[in-house]
Amino acid sequence: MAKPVRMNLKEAVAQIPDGAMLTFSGFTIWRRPMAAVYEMIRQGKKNLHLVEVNGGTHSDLLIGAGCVKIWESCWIGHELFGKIGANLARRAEAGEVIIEDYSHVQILYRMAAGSMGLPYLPTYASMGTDMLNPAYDHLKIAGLRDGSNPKIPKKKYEIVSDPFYGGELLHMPAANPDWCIAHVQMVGEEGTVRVDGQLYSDSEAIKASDNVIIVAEQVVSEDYIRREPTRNLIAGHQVSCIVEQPWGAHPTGCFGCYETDGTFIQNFFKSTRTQEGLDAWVKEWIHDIPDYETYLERIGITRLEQLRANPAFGYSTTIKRGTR
Amino acid sequence: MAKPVRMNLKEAVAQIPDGAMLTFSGFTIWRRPMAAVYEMIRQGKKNLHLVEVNGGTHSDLLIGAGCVKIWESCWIGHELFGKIGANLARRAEAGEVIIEDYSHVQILYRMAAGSMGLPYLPTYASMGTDMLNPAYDHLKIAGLRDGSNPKIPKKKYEIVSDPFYGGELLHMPAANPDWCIAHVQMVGEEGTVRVDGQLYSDSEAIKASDNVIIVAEQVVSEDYIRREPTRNLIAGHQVSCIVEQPWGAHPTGCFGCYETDGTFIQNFFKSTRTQEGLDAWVKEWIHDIPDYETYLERIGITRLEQLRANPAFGYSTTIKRGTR
Amino acid sequence: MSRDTTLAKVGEFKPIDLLAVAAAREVTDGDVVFAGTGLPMLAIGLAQLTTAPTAVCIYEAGSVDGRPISLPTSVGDARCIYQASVASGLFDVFNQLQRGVVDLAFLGGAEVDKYGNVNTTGMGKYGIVPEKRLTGSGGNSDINGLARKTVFIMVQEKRRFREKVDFVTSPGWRVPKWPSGEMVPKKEVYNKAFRGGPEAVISNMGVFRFDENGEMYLDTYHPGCTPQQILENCSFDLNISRVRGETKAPTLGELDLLYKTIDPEGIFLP
Amino acid sequence: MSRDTTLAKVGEFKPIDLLAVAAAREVTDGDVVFAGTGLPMLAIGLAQLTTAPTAVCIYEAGSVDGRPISLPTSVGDARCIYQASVASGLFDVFNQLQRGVVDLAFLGGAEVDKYGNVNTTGMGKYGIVPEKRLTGSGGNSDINGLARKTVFIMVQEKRRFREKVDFVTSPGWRVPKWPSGEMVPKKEVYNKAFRGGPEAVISNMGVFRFDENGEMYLDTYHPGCTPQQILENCSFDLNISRVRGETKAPTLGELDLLYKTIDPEGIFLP
Repeated sequence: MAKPVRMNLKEAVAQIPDGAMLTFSGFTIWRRPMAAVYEMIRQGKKNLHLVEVNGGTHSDLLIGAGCVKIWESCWIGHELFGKIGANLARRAEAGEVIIEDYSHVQILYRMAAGSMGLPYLPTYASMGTDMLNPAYDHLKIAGLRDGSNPKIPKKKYEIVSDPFYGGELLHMPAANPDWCIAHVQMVGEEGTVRVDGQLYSDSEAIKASDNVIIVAEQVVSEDYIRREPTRNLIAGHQVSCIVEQPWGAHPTGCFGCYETDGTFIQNFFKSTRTQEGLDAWVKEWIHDIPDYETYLERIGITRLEQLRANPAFGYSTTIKRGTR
Repeated sequence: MAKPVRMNLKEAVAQIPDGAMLTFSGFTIWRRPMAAVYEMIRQGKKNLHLVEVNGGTHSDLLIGAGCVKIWESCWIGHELFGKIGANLARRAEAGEVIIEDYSHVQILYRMAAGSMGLPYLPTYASMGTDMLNPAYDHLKIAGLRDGSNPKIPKKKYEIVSDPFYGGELLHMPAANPDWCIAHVQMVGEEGTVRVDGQLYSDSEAIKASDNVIIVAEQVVSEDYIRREPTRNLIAGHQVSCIVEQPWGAHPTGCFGCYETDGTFIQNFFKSTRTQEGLDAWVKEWIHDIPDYETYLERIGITRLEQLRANPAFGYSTTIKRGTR
Repeated sequence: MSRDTTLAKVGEFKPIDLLAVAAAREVTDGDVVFAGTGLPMLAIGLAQLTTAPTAVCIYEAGSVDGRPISLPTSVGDARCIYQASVASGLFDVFNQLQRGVVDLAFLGGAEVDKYGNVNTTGMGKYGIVPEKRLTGSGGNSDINGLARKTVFIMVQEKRRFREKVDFVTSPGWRVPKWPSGEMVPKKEVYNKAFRGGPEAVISNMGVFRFDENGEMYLDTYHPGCTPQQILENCSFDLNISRVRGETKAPTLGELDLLYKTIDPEGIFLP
Repeated sequence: MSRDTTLAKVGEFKPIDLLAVAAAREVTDGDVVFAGTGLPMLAIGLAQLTTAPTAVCIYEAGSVDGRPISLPTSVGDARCIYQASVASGLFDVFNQLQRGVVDLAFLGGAEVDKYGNVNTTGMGKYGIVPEKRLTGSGGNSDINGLARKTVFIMVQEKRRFREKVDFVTSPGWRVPKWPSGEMVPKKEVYNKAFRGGPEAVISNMGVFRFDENGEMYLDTYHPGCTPQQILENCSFDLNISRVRGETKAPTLGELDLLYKTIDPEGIFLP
């Protein structure tokens, strides 16, 4: 396998075809590949099939912008800055997006199985819940579990008996997304990936995916990143291409680099609860802007510096967060 | 769960009852809890049931000394310094130890399943081999798969069909050893464990076990070890007790601290191929010595300094290793 | 360190203060606690500063036993791993949960039924075109299923305390057994993985616990509330016969810790 | 960097040199290679220094794409992770193998049969009281089962090249299907996880490959050996009809690299 190719954001995103199954790095409003999401919307991607361990601002926006047909996950929202994923809610309630619901462990285990090269993983998680209600298997109801799409398993799950120690448990089928887009702090020029702070489910998402776009705050020399291989997560042969994009997770946060921009997310949440509001937001922040550099100029250095993490802690110590 | 207790080596080892199921840190001749193994022999442990991802000098010695009844694993030897585990071979060929054979992944997955709280894990590993020959299920032949020992599953494995994507694969039952003894570079005084270098299967072995003894080169303050939580492997609530024992893995190596003592292992291998030889070795190096401090004095500071790792590389740059 | 143990009077504390304090009191020292964003962070922080100094807090994004000096706004926050024992990820901490390491968890929900089944997925008709979509399960259902004890912190309204929730996101003491969906005791579904379940529901009006049959009863009512008022804000036939009296109010010392030490910036507290 | 491409003559190289060189020539540039202790380390090192500079080497103890400047004595060695991309552990690298990432692997064995089944477990009668115990499987069987191609490096003796090995440790092209144990094509057992199998066996006398039926044939004989000698050191009916000629000898440049750059201390080389 060749070493990963270095690209710019537009080139990297252009590789993703309409209808692709996608997953992402990060957790809710942390370390999401926002720059790539903006670019996907700019390029007008359609019918994307998201399978993600959890959702957040990135997926709510992508769904609002009409790029997504199927969302398989367990949660969406903006944490403190928006209590639900209002774009997903609106689109789902209008019958425009199909939701397949899992618990956190169930969808994590789908990705973990994929990352391990297994067809499924067993788990005890969330038995006795409506995520397992056969009447709520939406992909089946939509006729999508007929085997024609190799990325959609024929069954949502199985309940099986444990022949070794007794009892019952679940088998969750593997997910192997076509593409993972991961925003990370650092990548070597030959593709070695370093993630700092909590790892979320990045390892599983990246290893499960057939193609991987790494968007990094900084591209560094391989010699440098390889001085401490115990701190690295992913080797270059597991990466398809690398992109350098500073602040590329804004408005979500990036451990050690910058804070979540709560004000920005709150404004997004408030102004995009209607489709008209979302359309206006997308026009203002994506279509009226040629690229991410212009987006960052609009955010402005003053705000970005407020968000910048203090290296002693990995987070900003100057930003105002609460009401006092 | 209480924080782990700090003990000396004799106290820690004294907790392990005869007949216990045991596992260890490390890989073949690297980072094995040798000081604890010597102490187990000194205390005369009997009928131990070893379940280990792979064996090495530590288990060959423990088996030779008559402490072990069952060995479930996939490999034993001393790498370049002794091509087989001669003590296991002799004891097995005499009908004194029962071997249950797996492949590396099969036994790793048994431990991983245990670490994940699962009753089994699926895998494609080593299908179509004699490890799965029903006639070679030695624990069953010995009548030990009757369910009376909760640590021994009723079946060695299962072959199952994949209902999601087709084909067949294996289910390997979980292993949850009673005790794991792990030798590591560093532990905090409240039990946070840091492992440096290759991780081997330490995480799986520790998390699968019901009780964990951490023997560390150095005990450090929690404040210090918590400055970089991304470099730590195990939290204190997953540890039962901690022991400080510098050079405690000798003659096996310890990344960043010291080299494998190949000469010592080679001498062990050559002089213990007979039971008489092993008995004499154990008398000389264990029973005639009151403790590990005396053992280290006998090895001597000159030899230990040759083994000491150069911090730039994590291994010794002064030791003579080959024939040239 | 001695703190002011004087009980605050009605009017001297807000409902959210009592929620945090009552939740903190559910923690036993040494517990391994799974906590989510918001009130659970206040509760575990308060418990660690008072009666449970050796409790271990795990956040599902991968923070194990962190000791934040600045309150995280969510479990993915960079603040979570300050002085943590281990910073890992979901796979590690959920495997710890499944392995049986977790003693207690704090959770929330939009609706609860009398068996402690909780809905965080959607209100009204669920289906391929849902009536009203909420956030979804997250780790709520996994944690409620596999921790030894869980404590729910919820808003008390008639439409939220229901005979039957619109979607069983999180499994209580009687749960649907699939494929039939028959409601059976949780133990029959979880078998050897059964470890317990909802221990308490703490609302802005009272503290509820579960009897031998897994049915909710009123344990204590908060200062300023009455059992009758609680009945009026509950749409199932709530058992109030076992009520022990009034919920203990926050102490001035606890309020001081909450407002000055734990959330001085006013992130979750007003 | 130009190297001396003159072929060494018989007597100018040792059998082990040819083993290392022949194995190195099996590597395609860009391959992800799983290598074990000993000769495989020499082979991958030589390949990376000559025809496969971007090949990635994985050691099963957890080293991914290390660039050692001092030859490891085993895969657990501290030297393995010098300038590695990632230092992880068995669970990560074996999962990569199972995921289909590994193109090629170098393995060894005590016995081989004509389908490439290999024994590293025991000689003679296997059972609860074995006749002669060897090391056991290690990762050999996992890697042989799931890598796209594997290359075995073995000693050529009549008792080691056998009609039937005493214990099928590592699966060749025809393997036992359990529970019956019937010998079937590997693909019937592995199904969708089938990716390939033994590509070559390199002994101290020749290079062997496998035909359409998964049966071993002689591809080339080493300088100084004849097909007839090889037949005499093989206890099954070896196909020598497809032999292409003599194995290409090591070049002086390759020998120089092996002795001066890769193993200057004489760890595996004499």
